[in-house]
Amino acid sequence: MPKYSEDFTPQEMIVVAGSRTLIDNKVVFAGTGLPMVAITLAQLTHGPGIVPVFEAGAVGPELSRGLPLSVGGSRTTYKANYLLGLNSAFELTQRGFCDFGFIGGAEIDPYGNLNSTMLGSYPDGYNKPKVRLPGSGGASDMACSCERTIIIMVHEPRRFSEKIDYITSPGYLDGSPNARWRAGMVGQGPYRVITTKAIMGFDDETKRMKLIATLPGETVESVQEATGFELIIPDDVYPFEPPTVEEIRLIREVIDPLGYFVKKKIKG
Amino acid sequence: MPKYSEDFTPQEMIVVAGSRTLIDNKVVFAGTGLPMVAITLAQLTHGPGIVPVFEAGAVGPELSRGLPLSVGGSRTTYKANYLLGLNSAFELTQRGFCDFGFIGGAEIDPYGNLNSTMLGSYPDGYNKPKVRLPGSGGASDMACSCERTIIIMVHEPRRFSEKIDYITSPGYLDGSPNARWRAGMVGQGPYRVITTKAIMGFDDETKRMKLIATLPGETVESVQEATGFELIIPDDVYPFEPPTVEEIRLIREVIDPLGYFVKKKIKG
Amino acid sequence: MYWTGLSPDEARQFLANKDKSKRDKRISLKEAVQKYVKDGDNLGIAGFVDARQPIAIVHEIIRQGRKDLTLSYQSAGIAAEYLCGAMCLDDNKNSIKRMELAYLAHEAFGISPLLRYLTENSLIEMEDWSNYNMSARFKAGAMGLPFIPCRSPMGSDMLQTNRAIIQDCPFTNRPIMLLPASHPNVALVHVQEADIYGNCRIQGPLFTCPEISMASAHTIVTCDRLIEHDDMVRFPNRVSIPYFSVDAVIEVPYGAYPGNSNGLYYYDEKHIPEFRDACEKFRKGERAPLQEYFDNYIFGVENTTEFINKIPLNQIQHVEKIEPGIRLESAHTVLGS
Amino acid sequence: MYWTGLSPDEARQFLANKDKSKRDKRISLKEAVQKYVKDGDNLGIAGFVDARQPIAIVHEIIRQGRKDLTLSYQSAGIAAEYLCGAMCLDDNKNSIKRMELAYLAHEAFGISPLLRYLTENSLIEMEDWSNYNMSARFKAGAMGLPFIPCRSPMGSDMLQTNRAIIQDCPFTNRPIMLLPASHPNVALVHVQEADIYGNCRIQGPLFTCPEISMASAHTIVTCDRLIEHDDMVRFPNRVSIPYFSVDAVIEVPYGAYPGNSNGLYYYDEKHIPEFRDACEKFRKGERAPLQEYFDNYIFGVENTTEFINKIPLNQIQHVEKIEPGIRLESAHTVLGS
Repeated sequence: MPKYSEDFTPQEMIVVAGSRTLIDNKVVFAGTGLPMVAITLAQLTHGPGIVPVFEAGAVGPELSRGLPLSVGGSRTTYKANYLLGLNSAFELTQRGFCDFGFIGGAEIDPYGNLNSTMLGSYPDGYNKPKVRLPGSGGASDMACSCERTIIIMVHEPRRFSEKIDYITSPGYLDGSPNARWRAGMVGQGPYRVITTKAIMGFDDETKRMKLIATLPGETVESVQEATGFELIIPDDVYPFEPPTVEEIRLIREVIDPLGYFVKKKIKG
Repeated sequence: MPKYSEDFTPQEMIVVAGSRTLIDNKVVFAGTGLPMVAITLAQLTHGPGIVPVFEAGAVGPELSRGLPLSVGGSRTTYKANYLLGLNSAFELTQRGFCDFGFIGGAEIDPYGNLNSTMLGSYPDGYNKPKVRLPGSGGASDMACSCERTIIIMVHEPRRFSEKIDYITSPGYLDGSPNARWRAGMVGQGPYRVITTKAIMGFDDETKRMKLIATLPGETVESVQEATGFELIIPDDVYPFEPPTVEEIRLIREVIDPLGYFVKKKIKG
Repeated sequence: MYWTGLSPDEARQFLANKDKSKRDKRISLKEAVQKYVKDGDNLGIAGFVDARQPIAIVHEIIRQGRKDLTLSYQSAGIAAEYLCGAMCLDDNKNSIKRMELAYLAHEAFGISPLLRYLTENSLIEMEDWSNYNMSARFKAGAMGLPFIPCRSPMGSDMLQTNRAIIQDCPFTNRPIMLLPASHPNVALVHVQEADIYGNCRIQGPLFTCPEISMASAHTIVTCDRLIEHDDMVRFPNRVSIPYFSVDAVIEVPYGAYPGNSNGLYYYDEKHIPEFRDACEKFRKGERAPLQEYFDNYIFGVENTTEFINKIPLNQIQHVEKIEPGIRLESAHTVLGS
Repeated sequence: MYWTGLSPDEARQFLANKDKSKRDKRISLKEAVQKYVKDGDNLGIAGFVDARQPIAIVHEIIRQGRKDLTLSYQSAGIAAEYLCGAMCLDDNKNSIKRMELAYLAHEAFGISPLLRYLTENSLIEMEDWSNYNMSARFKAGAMGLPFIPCRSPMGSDMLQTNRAIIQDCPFTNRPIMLLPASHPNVALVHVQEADIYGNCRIQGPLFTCPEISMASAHTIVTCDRLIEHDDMVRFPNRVSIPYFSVDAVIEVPYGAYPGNSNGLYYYDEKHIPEFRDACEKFRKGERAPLQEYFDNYIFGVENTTEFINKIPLNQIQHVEKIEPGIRLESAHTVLGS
């Protein structure tokens, strides 16, 4: 019986949930930030055989030299099993070598489409965004071509929206049958959405987001309330097992002691 | 005043003519066989700055470890300035990095189109060739995408034919205006044809082969007689300067002492 | 269809006519920028986010001043931020007309304040792509192809405003995306090691550096150290950019500082936030810190050596020391002067 | 449109479902061929002409016997010639149905007698391409693309009978050639060095080995020597094929003999002509020398060690000694058993 932590932040909870979602011995394409932390945590716990891939070129490095500040930094390259550049990393993905992609975004819709480009009116207002975000980076490529994607989000009503301003990284598009296949994509699409409040998946039929588990301190109602569209609520929603003392210790002391990605405090 | 050799074979004459056609400091994509010998001779005489490229991947090696038996062999790689594989070599060529390509074939037509695939009827008889030749290798790629090509041939009437059985490596196609450009090619096409009997070029207008110089022991008439189609004979055809004693010595003693490519005797 | 930089046919023609001989290409950075970087150019910015970006070259461009630039890159960080900052401070001296990009921000160090400032005020034209798209566009250019197919991000809104085309694959009948090649006028590249002819040996991720160089009409390379040619060609499989793709090579130690140069120095976790904070203040209306930053570290110095001299020595020693257990891998002789 | 081997969508599906974990992949060559090479398969043959061809693997296939094979390669030499010879001697045991190729011959050692024999007697189906075409077809496969554009050999008669398509480029309106991807069922690859997980370090020209491996459903790798994993990943930029592209790895010293393995042994200028002469005699109607060659060197031995034992020791020492001044470049520890 593991000892559960009684003191953890929402971001730490996300990291733990992300880590537990990963399966040992799978190839995981890591987006920047929390995904890198979650992969490292999984490697240190149940998934020592997880193979991280970084878009700047590194495949399967040891992440034992400190948390990478960037998916292109030196710490992604130590003892890598292959190391060319962006084209090679994305080609491997397009070919089918990456089981999971691990990405984030600023906005998400019920079909798992993500926005990391801009807030405002598009295409009309493309040259006058309300808020300009950093842009796709490799997230849209991962969303299309990794076999499955895991999405990490901060859970706020304005970020979960029936209609998002811009689709950067495609999920199930409009949710119509075989929408991804018809659009020309090769990956199967979003697998899980992991937030500060819940674990969600997608309905097999409608491809709309459905609740799978509530995180500690949350209820079905509190999750729905924080979501800007209606979630599918199946009968078997369960409470997610809280972070263990060991998981939190690993995050704080081993993986991100300086709090680069796992801030001590988080809004929302 | 150089001392001329009084004892050389037709193949040695080809190599000398090929070498002298090359310009110092140019990038030359080398086909297998005599082109490799000619490039090495040029490097040892007037063209120390010639940069050889080999289709298996090597760019700019020193050819000081013996004549390569293959464009993919170890001797093409010594102190190379870049060394990946076939795709990289042909991509560089397609991009425009190769000033000259140096190729051969079994048959040639008046427009510099070359056959190295099969003798017989095509496409009907594709699966029942009269003689099956080795195939294109990289020659057709060089013919299309090097900026200019230099062709090396044995000069026999049956090899110089108004109509060849199969176009492996395109020259000026049917000779019509901008035929290469319209076909989608990027290189400018054949520059010289060097044979055991003559140096030839192409008429600017008609793109048909024209005589430039006769090799020692040959006349305009003897060259035309050995050619299966009518050559353009301009007024300024001149006799090519014979091989020097030094050139022949370099071929025999330094470059191909075992006679791999420069046989001591040659038919035709 | 329009092309920025060179069209595929222009790029081929330009390279076909170019002198590709193997010659000593050392020149001062000042001269290199004077000779190769023109107003209105499309600049291919190598590196990735804040790693191995061509900081020394960008500082020199800013000192000289260039206008109406198009910046092409997959993911950029400080190199692009510096150019944005120069434009923010004085767009009569430096200006960006357009960016073709996948991402501009600093990952762990935060978003790009000046991307927000310039776009939200409609001061530059944007063309959004994914990282793979921009990398593949440079690759198509490097391969001498007018376009390259790609399977992402089909379904994304990016395709509404960029130049990608979707067509049915003639072999499978499924839709596929075609990306137009990118041929910048000048590639700006920083590497760890180069020889005097321009051969480059990159350690760590290659990012899209070889492709950007080979796609561009000209390439300026700065290197942390010049090494003997014989040490370069002793390991031909490790040459990342061949000499004939490079026009100018300049030894500039710390040429990617305050970013990461794999095997030599890590990100400066003090200096990058110092610069970024000044940018963030500018975005919020406070101009002075950014002006001071530029006056102190860029306009107030002649070159990268003087810039580095302004950084406390222990800070430089720190970024060298924490570069995590990875040292440049091959034997070499540093070239004497 | 038809596909040989896997179609692009099948190839993606197959790889998506495949176990890509990092595990010890050592297995005997006999088992590897039994497990992965099936009658009717499309085999991607790595190497280039007579250099670094998968000779040990091909000998084992011939001993076991496989029928109706499709061979895909850019330029092959002895590996393909051996398979042709096995078919010539007994097409109930070994047979080639089809070749997708750019070139089959031996450069300085002469043409391929058995290519002439089989084609001039209409015994195999041919699809001719250029070297760049076949390399780019594997590359498209490795990139997960259904096709890749190419600018050569436009204007060639090859296009009348192969599956290339010409269309107008939607960006430039000039014609461009599209090559369908190649996804063989099995890639046969010989390299100098591998580790137990399948990571490969190739020295010298890479030929099209990485692309063939990554495009194929399965890859069998033989290596002249197995090295410690830590020695492999100490130089990540030198890994040529990543482990997850490889299914089986077998240490077979001289696995490319009598061909060239860069850094280890040169072409055997005695043995290659000995084999080729037997082939030439077969073409001219004399069967016995080829039968004797196969009985002696392939059917009469169990494996490559026994094959090499039949070659005079001084001949082996000679090909090692004349390998011209190039030795494998990196420090390594040979893996103990």
